[in-house]
Amino acid sequence: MDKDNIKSYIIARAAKEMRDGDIVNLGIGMPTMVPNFLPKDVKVIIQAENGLMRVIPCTEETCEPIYKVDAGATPVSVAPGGSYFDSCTSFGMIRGGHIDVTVLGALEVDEKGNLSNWIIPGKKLPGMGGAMDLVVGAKKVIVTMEHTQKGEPKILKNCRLPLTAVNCVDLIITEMGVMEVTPKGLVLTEINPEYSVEEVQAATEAVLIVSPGLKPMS
Amino acid sequence: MDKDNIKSYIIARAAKEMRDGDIVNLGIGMPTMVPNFLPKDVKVIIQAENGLMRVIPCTEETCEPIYKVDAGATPVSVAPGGSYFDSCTSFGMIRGGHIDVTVLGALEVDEKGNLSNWIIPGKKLPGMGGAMDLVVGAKKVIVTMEHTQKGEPKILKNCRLPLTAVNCVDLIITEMGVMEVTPKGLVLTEINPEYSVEEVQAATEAVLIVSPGLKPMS
Amino acid sequence: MPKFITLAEAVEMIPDGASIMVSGFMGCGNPHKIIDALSKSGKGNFKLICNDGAQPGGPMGEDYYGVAKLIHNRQVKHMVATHVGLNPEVGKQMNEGAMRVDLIPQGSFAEMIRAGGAGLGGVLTPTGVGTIVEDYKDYVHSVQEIDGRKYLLMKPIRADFALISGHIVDTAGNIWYKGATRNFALPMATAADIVIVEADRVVEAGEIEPENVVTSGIFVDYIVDGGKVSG
Amino acid sequence: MPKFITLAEAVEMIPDGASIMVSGFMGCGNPHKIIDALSKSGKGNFKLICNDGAQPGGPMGEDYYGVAKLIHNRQVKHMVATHVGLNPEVGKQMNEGAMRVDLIPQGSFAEMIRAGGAGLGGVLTPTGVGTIVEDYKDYVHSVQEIDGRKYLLMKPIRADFALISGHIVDTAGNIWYKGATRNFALPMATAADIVIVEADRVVEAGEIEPENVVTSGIFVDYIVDGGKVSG
Repeated sequence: MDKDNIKSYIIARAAKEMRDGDIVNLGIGMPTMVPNFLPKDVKVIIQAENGLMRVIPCTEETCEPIYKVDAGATPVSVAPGGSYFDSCTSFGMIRGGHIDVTVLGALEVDEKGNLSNWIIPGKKLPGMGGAMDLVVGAKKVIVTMEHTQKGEPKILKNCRLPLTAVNCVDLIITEMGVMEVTPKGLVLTEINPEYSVEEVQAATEAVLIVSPGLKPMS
Repeated sequence: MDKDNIKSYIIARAAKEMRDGDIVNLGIGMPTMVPNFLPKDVKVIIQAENGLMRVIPCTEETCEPIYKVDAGATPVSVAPGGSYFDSCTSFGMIRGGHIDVTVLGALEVDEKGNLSNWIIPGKKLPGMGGAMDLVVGAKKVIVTMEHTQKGEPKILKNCRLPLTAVNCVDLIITEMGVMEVTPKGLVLTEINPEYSVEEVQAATEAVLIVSPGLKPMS
Repeated sequence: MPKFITLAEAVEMIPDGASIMVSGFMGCGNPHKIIDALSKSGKGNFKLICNDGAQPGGPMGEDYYGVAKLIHNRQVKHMVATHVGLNPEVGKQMNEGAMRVDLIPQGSFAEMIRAGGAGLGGVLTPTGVGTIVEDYKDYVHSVQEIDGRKYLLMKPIRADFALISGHIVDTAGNIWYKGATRNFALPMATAADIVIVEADRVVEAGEIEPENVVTSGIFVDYIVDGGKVSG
Repeated sequence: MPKFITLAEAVEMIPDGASIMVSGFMGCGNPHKIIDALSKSGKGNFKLICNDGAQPGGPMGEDYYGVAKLIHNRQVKHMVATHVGLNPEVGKQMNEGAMRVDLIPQGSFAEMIRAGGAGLGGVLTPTGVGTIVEDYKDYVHSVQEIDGRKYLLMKPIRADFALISGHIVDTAGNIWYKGATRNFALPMATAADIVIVEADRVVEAGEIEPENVVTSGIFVDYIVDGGKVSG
């Protein structure tokens, strides 16, 4: 699969985790594609942490980038029933457990569900933005990312980069498979049929527990 | 003076403490009369802690007691430029020092500026409502009350009733005089010409420091 | 999306002994129809979390206004409030030992509910320092000195139910409040397991301008259409 | 009542070295005219408290959008933000040692400013627990365990100035925000010694429905009428 196909494959699988009516916050980049892959009978409500509810793409008529952007600075609008609110209210929603699912990328994630996705010391300083609050507050935290970075594992025994939060990730979805974070460790529940379990393990530093019900990823 | 005249006398004096543009919260009862005694060139903005700014009396047309009451449950309205807000915002204003003056009654006040005005154990349990926040948060706290209760002093060396807050009162206005709370104690700055200093002191448990510039109360 | 329910369904949902937050200030902003129905339900032993006990008489001549109905019918065994002076029945039932009453400073009360809904560990307020509020072990975690000033660390408050009143509610649950009725509804809508709003009027999603939505519909579980309530 | 001032008067008011809160998110909600004037003033050494460094290019093709102008002109010696990834100049100036950058989680950042304006002693949040945020001594008072869960006690944030943007502002200073521009303006308007709002449009007091006022005019000290700005 090429880069674009990998992203679509990962996000299509992530979209299947959404339940009808879920209130969802989507991280910058790949996760914003989730709505494009939702089943017809599943509608989610998208929150943007800069203060929008029921975010939808804007049209030529509704785009007003001076007044309405999402957390990735993309011009957007809100659907009927949407609303705008301030940042304290927004993070009250997030920290208070009112967001059902957040989907976001990772630099590293480990078998305890620790996550690193906001800084590479000395190299990259984007800042944590709302990520630390989101992964602490959202009811379900889904990490979507490529399984490796230039061939090096990103799913580790212990994160080495500064953490975004401890023990916060529920589910990891990559182009190789789907892994649940459990008290016993990472359980591989689905696998991309293009790979063998051995190949997935070889690309993963953490030890994967293969689910007895391992299914093909779809 | 009869009861009503005493009240008017006290509140007329309290009204003179207001500066044009002050944001003011007025306690239930006597303090609500302050606006009636303001000089013509002084306009204050009245906040009600249940979430109204620029409170004004309502008219037959604007009274809607189902929707608009002040903190004493009196039907009111708001002037042009007024607004409604929730209780967290309201007490953010109050606690955060955005209210210039609060005027309220007292059961007891003492020479350290301690205040008791919310409970008489075993007898009366109205509750503190917003009073504890108001006297801690407002920039200036003015107590208006009759000097004694059935002949007994209400201005004490130490409050005996449960406190509303410690060291919070700035100014005490009674029908006998005006007393400033200072680090040295209560300074009598103005006196009702009907009384002698000795009479005021006799009605006061706390020791009054007579200001060298003692003036007639007016 | 919130579900539309009848008054009867709302009442049925609330079990004996439930903890219930009710919006309003001296009755202004109480969800009157839900409270009225609940007061006739025979249910009780409630923990009522409400700023006050409202008033024995309402502004339109009502007997027992708002939550005063629940108190008069002795359905409340425990009240958490800030001021109960305008409803003498509260003090009376307390003195009889029939009702526990906990009084909390109003600003702390509002903020503790907000903390309960916003995932905060508590509220650090200077209000109550040096008073008997310091001894309220159920509500005060500790007294802390920060940068030379004393604060009470007040605990978050949550409830099983929040019953609130909205003037205009859209089908997505968004609420617009009229006048001073919003008071405690904002934090309460965030801090209960189940939130029921009584709507004076229901409109289609989108009819409230998105900028003028005060409580986001995502906080609302059920809507009772007060304009066309059925038993 | 707030005073109406010109852009020049607004800029004149702000001294070198001032701490300045600026509303907005990636430029959306920045008070663009005030920032533009300030960026041309030659003043500097500012402590900028703003969610982000905005963006080098604006959505309408602007060179240096919003606060990015201040950064590009090297007027900021210390930045307190949550995310600076979209403006590479921030990281560059930091690596050169020309700018100090402190990064705080966004929810904590908003709430710390709110606490600064609401007289609260701090914010108890689970966000940042177990991360390097715990070591930010300037912002974290302590790590506390409450009822078995760990929280960071984050300190309140205040500033000398808050520069915010409002779409409709009435002569009493009440603000109505359009779209998503309100973001940090609400807490910032409460947490600075001097609050200056740039109005897209000014209306008479009373023209904003009292229920739809978002920021009360009592928080506002000065209004720059952006619709008829003069130098």
